[in-house]
Amino acid sequence: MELSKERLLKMYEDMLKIRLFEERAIKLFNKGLIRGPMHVYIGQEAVAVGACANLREEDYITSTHRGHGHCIAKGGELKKMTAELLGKATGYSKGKGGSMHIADPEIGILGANGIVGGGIGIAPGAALSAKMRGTDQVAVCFFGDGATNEGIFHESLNLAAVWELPIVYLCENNKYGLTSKADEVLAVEDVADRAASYDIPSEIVDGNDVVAVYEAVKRAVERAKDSGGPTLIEAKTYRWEGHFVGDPCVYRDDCEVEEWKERCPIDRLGELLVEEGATEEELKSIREQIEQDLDEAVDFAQSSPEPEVESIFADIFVD
Amino acid sequence: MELSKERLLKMYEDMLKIRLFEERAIKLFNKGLIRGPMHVYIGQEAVAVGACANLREEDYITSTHRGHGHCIAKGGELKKMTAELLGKATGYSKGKGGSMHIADPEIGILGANGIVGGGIGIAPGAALSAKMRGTDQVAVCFFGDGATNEGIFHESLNLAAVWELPIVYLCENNKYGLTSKADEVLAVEDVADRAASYDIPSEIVDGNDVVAVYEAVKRAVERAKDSGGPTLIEAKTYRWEGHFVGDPCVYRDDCEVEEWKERCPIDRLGELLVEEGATEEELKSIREQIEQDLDEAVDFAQSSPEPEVESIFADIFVD
Amino acid sequence: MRELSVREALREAMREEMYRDENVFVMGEDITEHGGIYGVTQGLYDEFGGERIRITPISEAVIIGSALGAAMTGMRPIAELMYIDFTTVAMDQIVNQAAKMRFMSGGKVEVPLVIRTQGGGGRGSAAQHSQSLEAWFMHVPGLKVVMPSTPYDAKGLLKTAIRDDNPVLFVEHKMAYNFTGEVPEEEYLIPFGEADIKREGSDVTVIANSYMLPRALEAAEDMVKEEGLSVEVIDPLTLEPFDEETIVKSVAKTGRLVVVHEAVKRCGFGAEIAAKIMESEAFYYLDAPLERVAGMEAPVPYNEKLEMHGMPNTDKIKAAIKRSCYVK
Amino acid sequence: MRELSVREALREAMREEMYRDENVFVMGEDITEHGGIYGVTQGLYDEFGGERIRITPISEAVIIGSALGAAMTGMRPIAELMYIDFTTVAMDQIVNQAAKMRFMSGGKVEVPLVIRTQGGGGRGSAAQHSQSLEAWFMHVPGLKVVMPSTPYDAKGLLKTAIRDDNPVLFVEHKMAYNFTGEVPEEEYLIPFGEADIKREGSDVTVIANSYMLPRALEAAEDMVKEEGLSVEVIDPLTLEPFDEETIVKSVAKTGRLVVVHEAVKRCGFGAEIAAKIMESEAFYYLDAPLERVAGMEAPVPYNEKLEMHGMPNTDKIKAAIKRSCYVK
Ligand SMILES: Cc1ncc(C[n+]2csc(CCOP(=O)(O)OP(=O)(O)O)c2C)c(N)n1
Ligand SMILES: Cc1ncc(C[n+]2csc(CCOP(=O)(O)OP(=O)(O)O)c2C)c(N)n1
Ligand SMILES: [Mg+2]
Ligand SMILES: [Mg+2]
Repeated sequence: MELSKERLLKMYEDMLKIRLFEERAIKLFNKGLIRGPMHVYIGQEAVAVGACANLREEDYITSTHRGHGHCIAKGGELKKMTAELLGKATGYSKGKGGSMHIADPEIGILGANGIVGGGIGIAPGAALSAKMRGTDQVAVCFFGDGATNEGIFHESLNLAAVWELPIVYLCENNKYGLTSKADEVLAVEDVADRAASYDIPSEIVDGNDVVAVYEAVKRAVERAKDSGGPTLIEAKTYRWEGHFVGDPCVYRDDCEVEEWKERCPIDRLGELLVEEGATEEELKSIREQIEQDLDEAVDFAQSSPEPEVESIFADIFVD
Repeated sequence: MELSKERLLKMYEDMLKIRLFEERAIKLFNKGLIRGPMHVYIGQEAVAVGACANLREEDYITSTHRGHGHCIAKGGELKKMTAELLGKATGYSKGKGGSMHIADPEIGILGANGIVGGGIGIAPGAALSAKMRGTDQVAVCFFGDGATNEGIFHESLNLAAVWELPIVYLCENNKYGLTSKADEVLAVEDVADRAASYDIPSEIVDGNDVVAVYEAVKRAVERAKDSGGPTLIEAKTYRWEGHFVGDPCVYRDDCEVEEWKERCPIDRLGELLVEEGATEEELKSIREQIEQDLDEAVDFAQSSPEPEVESIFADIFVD
Repeated sequence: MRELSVREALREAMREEMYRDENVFVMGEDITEHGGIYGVTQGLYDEFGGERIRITPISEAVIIGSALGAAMTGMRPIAELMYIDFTTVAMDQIVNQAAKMRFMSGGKVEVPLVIRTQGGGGRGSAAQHSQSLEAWFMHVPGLKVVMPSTPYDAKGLLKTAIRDDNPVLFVEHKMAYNFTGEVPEEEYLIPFGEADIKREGSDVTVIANSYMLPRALEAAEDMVKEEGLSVEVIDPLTLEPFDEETIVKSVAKTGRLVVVHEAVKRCGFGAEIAAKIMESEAFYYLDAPLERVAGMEAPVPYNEKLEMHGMPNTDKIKAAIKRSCYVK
Repeated sequence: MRELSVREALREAMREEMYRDENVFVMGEDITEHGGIYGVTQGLYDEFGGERIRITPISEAVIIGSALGAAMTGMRPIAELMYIDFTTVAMDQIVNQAAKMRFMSGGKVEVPLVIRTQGGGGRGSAAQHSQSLEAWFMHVPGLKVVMPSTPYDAKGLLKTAIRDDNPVLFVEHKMAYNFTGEVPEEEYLIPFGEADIKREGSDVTVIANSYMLPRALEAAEDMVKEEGLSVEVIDPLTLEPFDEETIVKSVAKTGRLVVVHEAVKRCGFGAEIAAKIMESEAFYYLDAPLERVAGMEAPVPYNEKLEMHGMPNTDKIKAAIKRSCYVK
């Protein structure tokens, strides 16, 4: 095991932070405090965390409609995220963006995105910029299986391959795109096969195994920094909740969900940590700390002011 | 040789018809009688003819900005084509479309297209329609190497694969997309490799060998009729002229052009025909007949009336 | 008479047309078991099966492209784009292909294609899921643009759209699916290009459609009570073709015109109406300048207060009516 | 003063800005050896090399997407879309991403992105290569829209666009690249949002830009000679931001307004100007209804006579001026 216990504990903490954040978000949503569609990341935590464990603050990510996990894994602040979900002036986007538009460019988060494939178009630009500016920054582009059927996926990978950009394409194949089963709408079983269209390396990884994700992305990031160009990684995973909060999930059966719950990425890492010598106490205290941080984040968000209505005209243009 | 001498002669005639049509078109263009950009098909004749030799009137094709050859191969009328190039009321589109919009839906030509990839989006719809109506019609979708970098290429092949549509995707890889060299902008050497993204069969064929094209498309058409779904065929070929008439061709050198001229698809078929017992006389008389038909077509076009200006408001909607 | 919701009315229109004509079919994302993201196709998959209620990949460009190809070759597809905001990934196929195909071919093809989509704000869906983009499509010759508000209109117009041999963009509103209203059992169609006077009045004309129509009607009600003003409210129903005559006649009577739309004001359809009015005899009847009540010139914000601030509402319509009538 | 063509002026603007700021670069199809389909970037590839004059695949959506990503992270890309008609394959990245990114992030990002493109008819390029679509982008908050006509304006405005920290759609005209005019050697910038009075006059105001500007000026010339009318011609230069003040002032003086644009009349920018005029004090100064001279409501046809018939021209502008002034 290359990863130290400390690093594994940090991953555990981040994954749990995502899980618990999403649980809070669902509660807030069900209380009617969150508007619009909200997509939670529960079940997929190992992907965001395993990937971002390879990144520095200055590296970039682009995210999706299901973006809370990516944001937390890249270092996003719970307070600002929660405040954004509640549409508050103190939120990441001053309440203008909501769940699908959380961004923190200062730490390389180039935005969640409401358009399937939207971020896939943007990511190679960040990688190009890094390359042109001569830095060793890399970009990780997160997207779902469904997004790989959008034309922009193809254009983006082709461009990145031709320009040999420092970018990692990370597909989270959770078997569904909204209500459509991947095998109904996706012509290949493994998205990774699509790398052949761009003559780039690809890898399939167990998306519920944070260490496996970490290692695959590590190889890809190293390749990227080494002027080796893009890599396509497919992480096989599953979302436990519906597509959006409130989804009746008529398109899948409960057994499937239960099966995947048994492969919980967080429990799995917990077990590994125990093997590595972590105590149940340690893990419990991590959880408690997160719960406390989340209490604070929710308090912060709830007690924060709404934006002034005049602010609708701010932030459209740089003056 | 599965193909009879008669069929080969017909192919020879069609290929020569395309070649001589394009030569006339260039002359008319240089006389200032044709407006807008015009893209000629010289050098690629074997692809259109080899492919369309497998099709019946009721089968469909979608074409491109470089569409004259496809149109002739599918049975388009020289008079109406020439008249359209000259913008006359007797042209295929009554002078409204010009070179990039020749269509003859009655014989399955669903249109040339000014948008790179435009027809790639439409073709699966024709195949779907055939399938839903329970006919055994097939669609052949022509496009260039450059077009395979447009997102619609990807969406179309994925859809056709998932729906198992009776369609043949026929990429004419002529090494350039306008002024860009395929290897500068296309991440794979062989477009055929892109079939892997859709789990469909593919084939690479010498696009200057009409018999090879014929046979490859034959297999694909049979598969399509047999509910075997789409095939991607890549025909390696070359355009002798510039991208558009008037192109200074600064992006390629003359040697390359000369090399490819030595692989002239028409001469090659001519030689084969001679081997098969055709006489030079026969071939000559084919040429003479075509020249005569083209004389007539040009006369027809030139003596045809211009459309009435009021006709600008006709043909927008079906009343 | 029985009451239906807009959602039910739309579903019934498709159902009836699918029984009437076997070439009619529906394709789009999530329209099968789930019944579409706003439930419009619910039940149709069970009734007609996956051949005629076709789930597609998330590939909007080829959804429209393949629907177009099918329409050119004998079918009558209804293609659903989940949000009008997603027309942006299918614009070539809508604008350069479907709209112009007949013209470019010199009238050789027919394109009986319906694109159903929905737009508008009000649910906190933020900047990429709340736009009102109908004006873009009005700017494209070759497309018809339909935007119903009531269940009755939704059903009758959708049936007309399905029978039309031209590409029709049919724009629903996410907040209007639950609107209810009377819908007869008997078959009826609503012709394109005939505006509907939803309420007669003599002092001022208000044009409003989609989600804004009920707001305009409410404002009209209030104006009688509060100011004794008699407000005529007209729903154009179809933006292309556009029934200029009914509006000019109304303005000839009232001398005042307020146009309401949710889309961003700049270059929205209110601008076109302003120009049309100026170019018509109505210009000479106008006793006050035209008023536009429209979406603010900002992306749609997530926060509810901000979002509501940016959208037209009953109060803003009332204020515009009063300005138009020089009532303080 | 030396004379340049619009093509040369644009090239010079890019060249100067690339020397001034190493983060400025150009990307697009066919812009290297060939110098772009209309020759605007000719020579720049030799001068700056393939890193800063980047040829792209035929992938317009990711051209804009990656330019946006680069703009968000410290670069200042100029992305070329060969024809404005091809914005249709990149609309999501332009409209949902670039235009709204700053707003959606609550002002956290800057998007110094220039999208250069060209549009318009006159060359027989037919329905998919001849559109004028600027009104679409005016309808999208978050985009600036620039449309120059003269070499002087082209250069000064493009330099301003490159230095602007917001997404700018810069629309050239295929028939205007050879227009020549004076361009000083010294550096200058032209601010956005300030219309330019190209010719002063007192009887009627004509608004025209891009390829229509010379037509309007010619019509103005003729009107003096033929009818003794004094025509003021204004080029807005930027459509967003739009200089309403200059136009209102002019109309206050002349009492008459003719708007000329090549785009399809319905929902073109002339409609917006009509509405703006109605909503401003200018409404009260108007002595005649506004006239629009615009593209006909049809796809652009290939045939020359048809194409010319569909486009505005000097005679049509003259006729509109005369109607506006009630001259028979
Ligand atoms: C262009 C576009 N089309 C459709 C949608 C609606 N939509 C939102 S999420 C989604 C499913 C995406 O599936 P996938 O990429 O697999 O991501 P997942 O939700 O599984 O994380 C769809 C269809 C959208 N937002 N944008
Ligand atoms: C969407 C779009 N982008 C760009 C163009 C301009 N254009 C016309 S043809 C062409 C090259 C196409 O290359 P390829 O597909 O290889 O076909 P070929 O010309 O080689 O036959 C380009 C870039 C266009 N017409 N449409
Ligand atoms: Mg998924
Ligand atoms: Mg090519």
